[in-house]
Amino acid sequence: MSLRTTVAVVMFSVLVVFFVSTALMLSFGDPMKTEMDDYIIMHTQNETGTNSGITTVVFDYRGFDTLGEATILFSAVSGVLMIFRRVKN
Amino acid sequence: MLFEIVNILLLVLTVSSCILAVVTKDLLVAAIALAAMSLLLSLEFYVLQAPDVAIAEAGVGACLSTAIMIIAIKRTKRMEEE
Amino acid sequence: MNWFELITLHSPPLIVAVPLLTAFLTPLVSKINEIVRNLFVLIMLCITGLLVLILGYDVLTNGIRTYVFGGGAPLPSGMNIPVRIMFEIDSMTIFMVIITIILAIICILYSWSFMKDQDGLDKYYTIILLLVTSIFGMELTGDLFNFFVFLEISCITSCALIAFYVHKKESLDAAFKYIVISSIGALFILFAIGLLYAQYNALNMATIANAIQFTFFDKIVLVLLVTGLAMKSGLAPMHMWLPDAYSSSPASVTFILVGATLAGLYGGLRVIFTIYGNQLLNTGFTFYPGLLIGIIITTLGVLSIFIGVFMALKRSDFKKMIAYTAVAEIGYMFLAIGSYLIGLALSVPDNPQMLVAGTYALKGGLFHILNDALDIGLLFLVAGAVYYATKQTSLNSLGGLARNMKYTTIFFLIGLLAVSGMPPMNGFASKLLIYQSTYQISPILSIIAIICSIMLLAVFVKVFQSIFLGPEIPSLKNVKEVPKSMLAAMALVACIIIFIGLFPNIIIDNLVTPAAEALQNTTSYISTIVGGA
Amino acid sequence: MTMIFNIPFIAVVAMIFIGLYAVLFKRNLVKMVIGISIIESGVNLFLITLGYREGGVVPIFTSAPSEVVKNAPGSMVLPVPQALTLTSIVIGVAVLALMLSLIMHIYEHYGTLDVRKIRGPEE
Amino acid sequence: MSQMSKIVRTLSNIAFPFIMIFGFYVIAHGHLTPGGGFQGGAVVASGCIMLLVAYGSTWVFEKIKVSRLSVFESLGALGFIGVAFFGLLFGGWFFNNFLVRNGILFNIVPKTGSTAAEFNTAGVLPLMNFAVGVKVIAGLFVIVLVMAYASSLKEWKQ
Amino acid sequence: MIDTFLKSLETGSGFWNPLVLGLAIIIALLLIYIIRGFGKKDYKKGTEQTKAFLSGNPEYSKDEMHIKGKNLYWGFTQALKSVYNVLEKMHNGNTSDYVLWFVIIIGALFIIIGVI
Repeated sequence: MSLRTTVAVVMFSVLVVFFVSTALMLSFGDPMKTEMDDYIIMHTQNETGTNSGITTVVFDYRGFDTLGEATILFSAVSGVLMIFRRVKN
Repeated sequence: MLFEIVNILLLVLTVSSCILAVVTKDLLVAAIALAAMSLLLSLEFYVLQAPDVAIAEAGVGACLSTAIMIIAIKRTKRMEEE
Repeated sequence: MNWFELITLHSPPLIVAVPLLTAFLTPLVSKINEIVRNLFVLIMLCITGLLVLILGYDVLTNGIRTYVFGGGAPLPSGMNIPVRIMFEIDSMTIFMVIITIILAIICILYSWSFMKDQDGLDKYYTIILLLVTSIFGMELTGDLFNFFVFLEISCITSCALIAFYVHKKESLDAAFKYIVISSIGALFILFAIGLLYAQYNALNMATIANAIQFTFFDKIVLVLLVTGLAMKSGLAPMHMWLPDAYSSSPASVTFILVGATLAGLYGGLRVIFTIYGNQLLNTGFTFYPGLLIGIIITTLGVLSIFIGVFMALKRSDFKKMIAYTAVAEIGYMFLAIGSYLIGLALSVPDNPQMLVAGTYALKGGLFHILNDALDIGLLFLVAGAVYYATKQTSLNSLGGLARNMKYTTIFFLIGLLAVSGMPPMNGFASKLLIYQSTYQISPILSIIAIICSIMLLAVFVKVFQSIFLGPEIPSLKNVKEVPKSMLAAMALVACIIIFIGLFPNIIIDNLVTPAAEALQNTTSYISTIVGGA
Repeated sequence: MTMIFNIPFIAVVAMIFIGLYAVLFKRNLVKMVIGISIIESGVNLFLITLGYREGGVVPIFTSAPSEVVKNAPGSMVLPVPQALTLTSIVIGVAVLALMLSLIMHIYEHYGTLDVRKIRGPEE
Repeated sequence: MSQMSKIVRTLSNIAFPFIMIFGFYVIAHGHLTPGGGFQGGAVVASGCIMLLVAYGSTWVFEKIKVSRLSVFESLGALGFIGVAFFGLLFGGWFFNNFLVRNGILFNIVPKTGSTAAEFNTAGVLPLMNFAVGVKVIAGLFVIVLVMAYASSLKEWKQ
Repeated sequence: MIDTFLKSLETGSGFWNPLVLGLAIIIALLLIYIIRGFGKKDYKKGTEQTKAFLSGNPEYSKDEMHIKGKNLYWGFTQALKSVYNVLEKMHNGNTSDYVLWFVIIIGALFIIIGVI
């Protein structure tokens, strides 16, 4: 086993230990705090006139994130078009 | 009880298709395994009450990513050499 | 409410939205004409610059500003967690935003003739604008997930720009390395944000900072966030993508990539000073967390300085040398920040002069962000000019360029003196602050910093000797001076460098000191959203 | 009844580390990209799992039964992580497209996909 | 990519309208049922990619100009940011939902358990859904189309 | 107003005024110019004097006379060869190794910060 493999395996297992302990300390199906989401569920219909809580979050409460998401897609398309452009010599 | 069984089954299948995607030497098989992983994951999302994400994951992960991945593999090399 | 107040009120979202709108419009506008497109981009960026000035004046006089997307007060009634995305602007943000807009305008000015012969320019300008937008977003936002989104935009756009020369092997290679490394870092950052969300059910930085407890999860989150952002800013030993990316992209792109790197550094500062600001002196542990983080950051900073300088000495590619120098400069900043954290921890309970020294170190480090952007940027612009004139960057095949490119030589001399911290330039002012204050923290750090600075001078003397001096090489006889827009861009940077070098106190008093105070004063950042309002 | 051993979170960690393994130890570039894609999916699953509430239903009032609406918000899953995951999926596909197009170009220039043979010129 | 057999083409011709209808339904009812601009856009783009696979990229590339598609993408993005700017103009804040409860269009607040027919709700969200939908369809399709076309060329470095 | 321009940079334990230093540099340049004036007056361009003296060997062409970038600091890099070997090994251009460095740093910080 080379030095690289040894170091990689050791650090990999350190990461595994910490991540697994993180996973075991969380509890499935029982969020620790739900204040913000409760507010969103309760006020979805009144504030935004939407029946879908997720669409409310995506386009209204966190609409700026969605603008960022649209920007990401736009930049990916621009990037792919730029990479595949015809290069003249 | 049914919820737990379905959940565990889906997760085990997802993780095993991940392993298949990483282990196999044939990249085309890996891409298909990745698509299967995406599909199973979208089912898992549906089970976890996230239908929005499930639709998105099914459309993007199982169709679009697989399509571009297969295009790229077709253009380059199918087999992973050692 | 008159129009000026209205613009002041709405300037934070407009600073992001105007470049974004320009980016979306550029593919349509560039169908008309090239000159129209360039002018359009330049004018829109100048408008953004105006907005930045308005916002900066407002924040520096009236204190922290917030802007809630979608309306109204920061907190909904009866809630103590902000639901909507929020911009939170303090003096530190203003400092970074001013640096970014300077870089952006000069980059566009320089690209005007530098990129003239390339094709795919409409995409190029679009992506440059998107990158500028993402840097603005990372700096202005007060929301962690929003920060992550802008971080990803900057990753993707940087990758596309690094791969601009698609016919060159090394640029494709560098772009692939960059996107693999940065997307893995970003995914770990997203994992960390998810952990924070699970604990505190909030994504707003101030709310999280108010509630944070330094539990086991918080430690993991701290490690993931700091490592990911340090990687994005090119701290050793995670800097390997940086020389490749800087040296294989066009010079104008490199100039703006420096800004993206510094935005990563800014994110790291926000994490350490704002989110974990109240926990730096937590007494529940064997060591203060601040001391521990400070020692780690200082060690890595010294390592960066060392690696950057040593690697730069051996290289014989012009752009790669400057890129390694950039690693060293990043190391200086982290050294200063780490010194502040150590000084803060040592000052408790009765050693206040350590805190004073640490504060000067922090000021020096922040001042060095500005200086580094300008100095390294100027050197990259000169490298681009040399490449434009000769189509070469290898030191082995260049020589005697001072005969034909007088102005470029002068600009290079200015950049050389500035980057190696020689007295009349701006680099000296910030490095002097760092040396003197780190000397009080630990003399060894200061000595290493000074020695490495001298070696930086040696690096650039090598470059100067082998590119600009020496006999005229026959193959380079017909080299001409570069076009006027490139000279204008370089002259602008050089003028700013000399101005800051001659009157550093103007910048320090008006921009750097408020920024340092804003970083140190976590409480006011938090209470703007959670406590007072 | 709670889930034994936090199986979903363990699955998340397993996916992240399978992906990381592919990035660290596989030499094929497409395999590395697949690894990143798997890490991405793992983090998405992590976010969704964080938002799940025991016995909750999706927070959409059009189809929700009336007793669920009466008990809201306690009977609905959290909407914010789902929105974050949507953004994360878009980021994933954008990064994937960019990486694969770079790989196609790299293969064109180098003629190989082995990560050890692809490196910049170090004089 | 070359054309596939006649059976595949016929089947995809039959399936294509249904996928389109489902996709546009998901886009349009994003504020009432699961779905939205992005999900529906992904579904529609998947349908288009099915045609791409069936008919071959060269054929599609001749029919649809990439530049026109990217114009559509720009327009979608512009529409989205434009709605946000309208929020600034009419509602007083960037990204303000200025149409809900005081506009002419999409102004009703829906009832719980209402049917999917209650379309006239949610303020600016349907507009944003539509803009994002256009953007996502064009964007994803352009990515796949360009990559497929480039991979079908023997030599793309002119 | 003039006071703010002349105020020196405060560094916590000292001060520095760039204008004074600039003045000193100008004086130094003047001195150098004066000293230069003491030089030999019988130097003439274009004669035998301008030719380089290479122990009697013929002069090389201009291309070869220029000291190239790779020649500078040769001794330095040679002396620190062991350091450079390690450094070059770090920058081997392998993407997996770069990711590995990232993982190593995360793991090390986990151990340092997580345990305390």
